[in-house]
Amino acid sequence: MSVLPWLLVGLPATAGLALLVAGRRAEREAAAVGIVVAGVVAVLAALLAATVRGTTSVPFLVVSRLGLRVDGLAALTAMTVGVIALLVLVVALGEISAGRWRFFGLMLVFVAAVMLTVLADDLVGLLAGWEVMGATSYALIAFSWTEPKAVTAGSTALLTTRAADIGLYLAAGAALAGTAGMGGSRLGLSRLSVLPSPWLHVAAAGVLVAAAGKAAQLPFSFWLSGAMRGPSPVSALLHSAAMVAMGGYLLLRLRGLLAAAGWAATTTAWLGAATAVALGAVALLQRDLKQLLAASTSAQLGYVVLAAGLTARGGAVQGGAAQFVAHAATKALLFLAAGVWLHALGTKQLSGLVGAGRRYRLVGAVFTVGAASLAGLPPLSLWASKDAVLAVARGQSLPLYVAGLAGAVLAAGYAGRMIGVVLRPLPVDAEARYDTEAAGTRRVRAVERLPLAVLALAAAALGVLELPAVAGRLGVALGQGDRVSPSWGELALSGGLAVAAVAAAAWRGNRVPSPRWALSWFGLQAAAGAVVVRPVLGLARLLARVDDRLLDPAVAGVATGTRRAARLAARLDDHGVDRAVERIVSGTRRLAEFARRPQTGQVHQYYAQAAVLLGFAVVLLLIVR
Amino acid sequence: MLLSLLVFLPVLAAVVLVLWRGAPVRLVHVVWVAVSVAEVVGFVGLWIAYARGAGRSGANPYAFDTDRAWIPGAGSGYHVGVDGLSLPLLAMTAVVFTAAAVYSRRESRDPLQFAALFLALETTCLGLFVALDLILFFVFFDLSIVGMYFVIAGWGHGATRAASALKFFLYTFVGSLALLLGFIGLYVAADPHTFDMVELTRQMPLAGHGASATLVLLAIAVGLAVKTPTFPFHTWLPPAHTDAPAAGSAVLAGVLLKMGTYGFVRITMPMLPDAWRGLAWLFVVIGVVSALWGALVALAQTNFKRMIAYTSVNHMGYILLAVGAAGLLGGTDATARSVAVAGAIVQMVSHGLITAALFLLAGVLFDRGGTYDMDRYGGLAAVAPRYAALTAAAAFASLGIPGFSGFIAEFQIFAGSLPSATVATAIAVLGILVTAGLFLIALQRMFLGLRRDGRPFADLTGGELLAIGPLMLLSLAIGVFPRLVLGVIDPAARAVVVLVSR
Amino acid sequence: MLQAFLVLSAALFCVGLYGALGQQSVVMLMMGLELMINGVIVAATAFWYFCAPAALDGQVLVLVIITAMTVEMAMGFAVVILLYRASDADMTDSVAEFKR
Amino acid sequence: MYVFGFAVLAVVATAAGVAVFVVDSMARATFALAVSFVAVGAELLLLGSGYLGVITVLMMIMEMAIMAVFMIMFMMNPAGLMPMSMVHNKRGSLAISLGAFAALALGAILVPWPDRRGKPAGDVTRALGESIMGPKMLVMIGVSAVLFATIVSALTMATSRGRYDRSPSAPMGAGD
Amino acid sequence: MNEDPLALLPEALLLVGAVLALLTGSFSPRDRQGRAGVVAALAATGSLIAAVAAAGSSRLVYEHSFAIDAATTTGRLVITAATLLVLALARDTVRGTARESEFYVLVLLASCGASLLSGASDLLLLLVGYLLASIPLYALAGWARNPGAAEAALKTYLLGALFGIVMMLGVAVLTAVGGGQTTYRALAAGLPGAAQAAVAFGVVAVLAGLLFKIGAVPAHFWVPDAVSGATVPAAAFLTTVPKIGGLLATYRFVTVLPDTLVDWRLLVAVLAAASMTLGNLAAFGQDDPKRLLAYSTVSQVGYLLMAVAVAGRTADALPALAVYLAGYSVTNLGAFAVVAALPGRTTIQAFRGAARPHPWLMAALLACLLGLVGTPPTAVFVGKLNIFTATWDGGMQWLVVLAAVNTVASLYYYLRWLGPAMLPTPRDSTDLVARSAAPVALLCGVGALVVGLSAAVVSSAGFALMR
Repeated sequence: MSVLPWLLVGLPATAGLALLVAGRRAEREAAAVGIVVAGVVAVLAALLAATVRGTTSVPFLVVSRLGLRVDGLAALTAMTVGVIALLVLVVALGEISAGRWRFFGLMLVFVAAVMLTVLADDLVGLLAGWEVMGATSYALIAFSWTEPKAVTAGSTALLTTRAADIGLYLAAGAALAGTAGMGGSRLGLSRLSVLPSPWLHVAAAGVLVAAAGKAAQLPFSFWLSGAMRGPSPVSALLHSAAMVAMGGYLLLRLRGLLAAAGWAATTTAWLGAATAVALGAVALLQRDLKQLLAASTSAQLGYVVLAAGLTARGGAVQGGAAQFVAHAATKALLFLAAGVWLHALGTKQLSGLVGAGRRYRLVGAVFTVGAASLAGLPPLSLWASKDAVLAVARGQSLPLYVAGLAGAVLAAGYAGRMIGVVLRPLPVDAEARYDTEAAGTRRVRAVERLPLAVLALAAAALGVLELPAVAGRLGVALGQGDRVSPSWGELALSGGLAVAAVAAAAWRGNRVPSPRWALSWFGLQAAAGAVVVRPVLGLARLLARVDDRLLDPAVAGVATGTRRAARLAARLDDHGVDRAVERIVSGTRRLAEFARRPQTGQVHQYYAQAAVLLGFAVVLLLIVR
Repeated sequence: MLLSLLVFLPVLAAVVLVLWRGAPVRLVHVVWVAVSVAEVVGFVGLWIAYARGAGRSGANPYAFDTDRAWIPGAGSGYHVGVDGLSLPLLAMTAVVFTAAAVYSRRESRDPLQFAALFLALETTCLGLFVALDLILFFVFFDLSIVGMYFVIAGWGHGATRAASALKFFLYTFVGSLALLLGFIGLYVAADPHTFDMVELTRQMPLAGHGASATLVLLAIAVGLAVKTPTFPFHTWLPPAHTDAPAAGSAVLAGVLLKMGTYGFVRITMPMLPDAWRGLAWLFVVIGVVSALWGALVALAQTNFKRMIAYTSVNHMGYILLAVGAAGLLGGTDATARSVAVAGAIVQMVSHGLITAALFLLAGVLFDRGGTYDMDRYGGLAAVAPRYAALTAAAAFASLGIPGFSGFIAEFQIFAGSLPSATVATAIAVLGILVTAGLFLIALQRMFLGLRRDGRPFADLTGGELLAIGPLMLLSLAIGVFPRLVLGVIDPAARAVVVLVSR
Repeated sequence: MLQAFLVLSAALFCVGLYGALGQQSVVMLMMGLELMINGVIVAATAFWYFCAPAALDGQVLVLVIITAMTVEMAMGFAVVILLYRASDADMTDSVAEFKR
Repeated sequence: MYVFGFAVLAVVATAAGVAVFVVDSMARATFALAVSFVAVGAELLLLGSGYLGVITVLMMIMEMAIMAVFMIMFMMNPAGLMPMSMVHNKRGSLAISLGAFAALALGAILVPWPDRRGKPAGDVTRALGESIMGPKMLVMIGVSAVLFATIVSALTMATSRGRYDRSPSAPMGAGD
Repeated sequence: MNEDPLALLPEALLLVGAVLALLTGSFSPRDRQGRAGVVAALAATGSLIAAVAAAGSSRLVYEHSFAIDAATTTGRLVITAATLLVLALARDTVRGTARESEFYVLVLLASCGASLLSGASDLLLLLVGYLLASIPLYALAGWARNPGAAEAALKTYLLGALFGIVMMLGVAVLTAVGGGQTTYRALAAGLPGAAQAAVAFGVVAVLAGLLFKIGAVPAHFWVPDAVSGATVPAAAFLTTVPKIGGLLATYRFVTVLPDTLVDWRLLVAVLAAASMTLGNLAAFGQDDPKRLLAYSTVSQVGYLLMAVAVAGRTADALPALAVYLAGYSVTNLGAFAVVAALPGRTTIQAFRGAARPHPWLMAALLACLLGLVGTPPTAVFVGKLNIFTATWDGGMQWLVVLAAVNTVASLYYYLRWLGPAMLPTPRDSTDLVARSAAPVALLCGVGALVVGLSAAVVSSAGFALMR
């Protein structure tokens, strides 16, 4: 097979690492390198999608080669990632003015990791891409490393997703266990769905947990909230086509495994639906635009997850993929636009952005298109893709369908709020509401406009993916034979609901309350803190104390600063090595004192002792034969 | 012969240096580095030759085999040789010592003796990994303790260094005696009596002697566990590291700890297979406890070097988990177990490289700031970007991010151990989360945020970069192209699994 | 009859032992040792006479014991002189500089 | 007669032995010791060892003479005639020696000693002489070496001056 | 015939050398007494050569009263070599003193006695060897003629006399119950049928004397006090040469004993355990290096006795004993030589920082002290390894474990001395270095290492002799 898939991973990785190693010396060339490479990657991805199908692998571990597999889903995803990454990097030219070597370097490595995740054909490669993606996301979110909050947010993101990643490690073990005695690449993704019983469930659970963590599904959603501390281009890429979306993608790709495990598919579907509803509600009640978008990411990806979990009527992979792509374009657009405003106006508070769409009309226009798509307004992209998923859901379970529909209404609600806010007339005190985060530039750079326009076009037009002819072919490409199209009734229902909700929200949107539970995303982070982080830290401190007690001579030694090395040994047991050893040592010392007592210096006592001991020796010989 | 020459070249150089007392300091360092580099070249060459099948004869699994009488009365000989198990460790040893040599360019306290001591220490470490005779193994084991004692006591820092050194010495020496008792048990059980490892592996002298085999195994295991160190025996490690000089710590953690884990794979598993299988659950439990205990205690540290020291306990715990799981035969196939063992071996190499780098970096920290207390720093990334970047890379490598060797090791350990020790592995794998957390906290404390004070903090010098950079590059190379090492490790791991399953 | 001689030997030996243990003066202590040897001589001779008179090993043994007694006593006196000259002492109790 | 002789001599030997540590002057103690030895010498005669008995008596007499001289020369209790009680750990000594006696006597009586084998040679003294010049020659060579060593050792310790120190006020030894 | 006059040539040379040295000394002026030393050294060298020449045979001479075999040869070689080292070591201390030649004579006589002990196969000869090896020791201990030396001599003498008497009684009893003859050959035939109580008493009584010679519990009391009071060379001699003869004699003696009658193995094992434990524990708090080494020798005897305890059970016992003895001798002498080489440093605290001014001496001390611990690759390690394996093989695993524990404990006090010595210190030391002790120390240090490293040569030679 061709070298193309490898290039897709290797090129950005190499270029990114080169930038990172070169450091500040590459500051000037960094942006150019980044964009050119991203461009090449986008082209290559498109080329890949157009031409290549199949598997390629190199020897890696003894039980598993490192393989890349290009199928319809992977090709589509890779292309999406490539294009959006390119557009985001272009926009970033305007926003990132210092530390470009670091930004573009990390971004390229990130893209490489995403590509590896997308294409990986086995758990090693998948996990490699998966974890590097997490690590680079840490560095990207914490890009402004002098701000403790940004750094903490990065740490939270990495730790949360890594906690979920453990699932993949377990899945790998299960794969190895379930293929005992078999040859070949035992960690291949395609083998997961045919694992024998206990291991199948372990693998399914592991994959589900890992994906839920990355996709910010319940209960892991909170990391996404903090991740907004990163620069807007980072958010735009992380939350649209990469990182978060990868969780959904993985589930789509491994839907066979979920289906084979049975319960896993159902759980997945319900997880997606629940997240769509819960995080939709959270999004509706935010005050901060980026927080709103973040919550909506979770909610929208809920539909991808839902799609992955659907098994009835041949599944919903086509709808999920469409939802994935449409959401990627839409969300990238919205984040970039939010970033542009943040950059220009210095605020991301909804209250501060009132009328922003009128101040910067192009941005306002594309933002509105994006928001409308997000709202599921016909005939925009997300309307169609969501309904494709929901149609299958209805075939499987009515409650699931209802939940999905509720999520859609909520989505229309928060999208409507955004539209209402940005399209409202500029208030007189607008200037006073700006610059809440940082001093804005009050200027939108030309370089930012083109990508926004492209994305807006995509967000609007990707609905074509649901045109019957396109959708059918897409379904075939994705390996879905018989596809259930949403009925006109369903389409009308969701469209109608969306219109109504948007209208309502745009009208009353500024009166929406922001309860604490919504602002804190159900207090998930606090809960994680209380249930996991603090106990672990407490346990760590406790264990450290135990450990120190056990070995405190060094500590105590530092404190007392005794200098006389001749007394080392004495100090060793004065302060104790550890309890047991200390007792042994002090016991030995006592014994040692005792051992010197016979040596009295008095000959007659030597005589007496020797006589008695010799007597004992005779007795010993007499008694023991 | 060639192998022996490579092993003893450093100590010969040390003798020359000591005898040549008036040598200028610069020249001493040049000699030291040159010899170290020569060792690296030598062992890489040996590796390539081995991979091509050179140096082997007949069915002997060991290449470059030399077997001479030494203490014939006690059935002990000078028997050395290499295989896929020892070669990676030998190369890693040579590399770590080279890094230590390059790093120590500016050692001002008795540089000549320092160099000589390290060269001698290098011979003991190399010797241990080539030894195919238990007594030879033991000799090198003990000599390494003596050498390291002087490194810590003589060139360490802190008022407690002598106490720490003594503690290190006492602990590990006690361990070594338990080891010796176990060896004697093996020797006596063999017929004819012998300390020869190849012969003992062939004979499995205590097979079928339930209780005595278990006792012998426990004796050896205690000795090795102290050195490794695993959970209840690890308390010597943090003070020893805290007070040791940077190069000493790098060697101690990078190389000396591997002596323990290497012993498990080289001695206990092949020679006492049934006892090992009987006690495998114990090693798994100790591995899991060590991994979590080390990670959690490290999480609570504020002293950078102590923190790294505790992460060593964590990483060694994984190795124990893997070798223990390889002894649980139920429900798995040999290949899965060999994955665990291969992971353990890669982990030895990987941990050697990464931890050596981290300790050298800690040395830089102490050199600039005079303390390891992470809270005394902050925002260093602004003034020392190269240092920050390299430390961050090392930290991520240590926490097992793919791309570096640690991932290859830990992935194989977890994947390979899970089939036989499912619950234990599922618990142990939580360790990667804790290590991630602690390294992130450490990075945040030292490098990120705003600077706490305006004290100058010079970035890495070229020399330091030259010492530490190659370690990370090697880790990266193994992480991206694991076949580099797995090519020899895999067969060795399979062989171990076959031996332990007998 | 052997038993009678052995009891005598034991008596002499133990009287000597009592002296060796209880006397402070070095010379008196040596007298105790002599008495012990005395007992040994009786025992050795009795053993020879009553057990294996044909072999002369017992006789030679007695001879060696007597020699030993002589040389030990000679050495004893030499030590006493040394002690007296060097430390101005003749009691064991006063010569206990080294202990523990 | 034989038994009576043995008994008398035994009582004398033991009593004199006890007297050594009971009498209150060193001179008397020396005398008592000599008496004990003479009695033992006589017992040896009863055991058919005329030669050994005689040399025992002679040796002891010589030794006692030397001892007497010694006491006069060196003892803290000059003249050796003063009453004295220089005893320590009396109770312990008594306990140990009585215990030892009980054990030894018990053993002496209870142990089944081997039966007598063979008879003494006609002339024991001559046979002894032949033995030490014959089979036991090495022992006797060794004894001569012991005697040589004793002379050198005793002189090394006892002489106040080395061969080279002529003046009485010379330091006593190299170690001073 | 076995009355081979040349059979005891090595011992005879020592004896004749003693006489000649005395004569040479008598006819030499005070500042020329070194000649006597030369004579003594020549005699010892001659004895060494004679011993080498006599090696390889295995026979009993003088009516089975003296064995010439591997053990004897080992004893002769090690004893004469150690004697030579002591003669060299003593030069600083004795040169020019009034009793210089007497020192040499006494050393030769005691060596002769030790040599006799190592070959004695007759209880009578054992007694004679005991006397010959003991009497010069009293004089050597008191050689310095100061109060300390007097005390040393007194204590050595009094304990030696008591244990000698007990030993004589034991010889009498064993002879009686063993058939009336004193040769081991006769005893080996006669003892199995003897009364148990009598044998038990006899064994303990004879062992008592031997224990005094080797300085083992319960006859160890003289060792620390004598070493503290004696001059360093004398102390080195006291703790080395008699032990060699004594241990070989003990080995030879116990092999005569029937296994069935009394459990002498257990007794020896208990004594070994007690010696090593007591010696180690008592050494813990010592500040005087001499006294510390004295206790350490007590513990070393404990390890050596392990080989005796398994005598006959395993073929490795004797070779192990021989190897350990050789290693112990050179190592122990080396440690004492370092003490002698730095006469100004009389406490272990005074050794602090000595590595700076005296790197080579401290390197020798390092080799010797770690050697005494049993750290590879020193000679004692090889010995210890052999003894441990032999003891384990002989079925006394508990003793091996105890010995290992003791080895650990011993680290404590050796490091208490060694550790500070290696540390840098600002102390300006312009202390005296004894001229002839220092080379001996180095020689021993190197020897300890070389013997350990070339264990192949040494022990294969040893084993070739033994088997």
